[in-house]
Amino acid sequence: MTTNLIYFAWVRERIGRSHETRDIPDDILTAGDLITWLASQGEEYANAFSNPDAVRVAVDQTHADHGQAIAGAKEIAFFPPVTGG
Amino acid sequence: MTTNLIYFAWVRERIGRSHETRDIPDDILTAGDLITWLASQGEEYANAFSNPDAVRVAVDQTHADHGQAIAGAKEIAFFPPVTGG
Amino acid sequence: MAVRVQAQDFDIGAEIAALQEGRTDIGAIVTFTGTVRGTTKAGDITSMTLEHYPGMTEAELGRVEAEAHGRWPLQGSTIIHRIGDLAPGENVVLVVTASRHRHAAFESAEFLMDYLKSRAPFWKKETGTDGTGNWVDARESDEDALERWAKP
Amino acid sequence: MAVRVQAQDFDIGAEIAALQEGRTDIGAIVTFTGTVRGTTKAGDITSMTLEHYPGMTEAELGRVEAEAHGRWPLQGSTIIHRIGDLAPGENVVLVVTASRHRHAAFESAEFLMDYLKSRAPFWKKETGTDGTGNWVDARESDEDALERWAKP
Repeated sequence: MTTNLIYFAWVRERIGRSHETRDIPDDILTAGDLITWLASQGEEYANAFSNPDAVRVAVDQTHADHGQAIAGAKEIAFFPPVTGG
Repeated sequence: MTTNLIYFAWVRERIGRSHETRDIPDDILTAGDLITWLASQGEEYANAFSNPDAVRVAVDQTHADHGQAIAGAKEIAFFPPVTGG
Repeated sequence: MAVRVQAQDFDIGAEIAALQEGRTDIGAIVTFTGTVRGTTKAGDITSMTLEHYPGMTEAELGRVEAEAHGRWPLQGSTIIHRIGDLAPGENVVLVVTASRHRHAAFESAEFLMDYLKSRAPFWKKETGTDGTGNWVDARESDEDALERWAKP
Repeated sequence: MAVRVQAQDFDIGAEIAALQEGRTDIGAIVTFTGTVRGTTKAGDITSMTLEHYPGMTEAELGRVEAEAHGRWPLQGSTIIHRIGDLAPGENVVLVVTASRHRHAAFESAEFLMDYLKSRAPFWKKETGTDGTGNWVDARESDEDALERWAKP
């Protein structure tokens, strides 16, 4: 599955890019699986995802739990807990 | 005791004046006594004070219960429940 | 802290700016603006007349404001209440509170309005479209609103 | 209902006037303004940078606003959030709610802020007086603030 991945705040800074398009293996079923897989994609990813619980996920611009299925997603974003307002 | 009496809103309209100075008999001890006594001072007063519970009192510009002593008061005001804001 | 009773309108943006001027320790500002509704329980109205008790009004608003500053860590507050004849849509009352964090600003503004509604000596008279005047009745819900501020 | 994400400042008085224009059925208007504090947990700062998720931000704010209109009888609401670099004292966020009565206006404004703080995808980075950047941590109290809005 080819999916757009987007990173914000310190997730973006640690990975060193704001977005990329990735071909995701078929056995990656949930957002949590995707975090685990991304953490294996190099030192900068390992650093960004060293504490998966600190990372929030949005699937197609909607907040998602780590357990949420990502099949068919066009855009998946990773970011710290929000701090606006 | 010579005291300034002040009336607001429909209390003022029913009595037909906004303020007056009255010599109050010595046996009038509380705000409630004063209301009862004023109600006997003519038709317009009887009309204004026909329902004493509907009338609020301030003694020297501070909210007061009907049971409050009025000895030494310089200014006593009578008005309906407030409706500002 | 500032309390004003006036016939003229107020400028909400200017009142906020006055509280903020020269300081960077405020994080949250809440304003409440009360306006004249054109249709009330009594029907359509053409104007609302605000009567007040000069002297006591300012004293009572000052007491309420001081009480709010005792309960919440406020960096500023402003209360403005208009008097005289007001048309539907016009401003009646403004409360502004400033604090470091939002909950103090929100709660103190609500507190000020709840107390103002039940304690400040103002009285509203509506004039209906048929020209008749009608003193607005106090609402029991305004008295009830005070209960949540009762100290344990 | 209106949601805007913008770099430029907002004019609170103008936003209120826009909600009121041409109508006399509003009785209560509440505004909340969030501003940059010059001193935070991390010490003195020289600027605050707001990053956001374009598209999702507007969608999320729109959802929150629609939820507020479902819960309270609102006659209007506006949410404006700034992005980019802001100096201490500058405005960050504005929420305006308009209703017939004050409790709906107060509660819905608090609701909008509580949800915005925990759901809208904005991130703050502080720059300290020594030039170091520091992403602001989410506050647990902001998540707790949502609990009172949970439906029974």
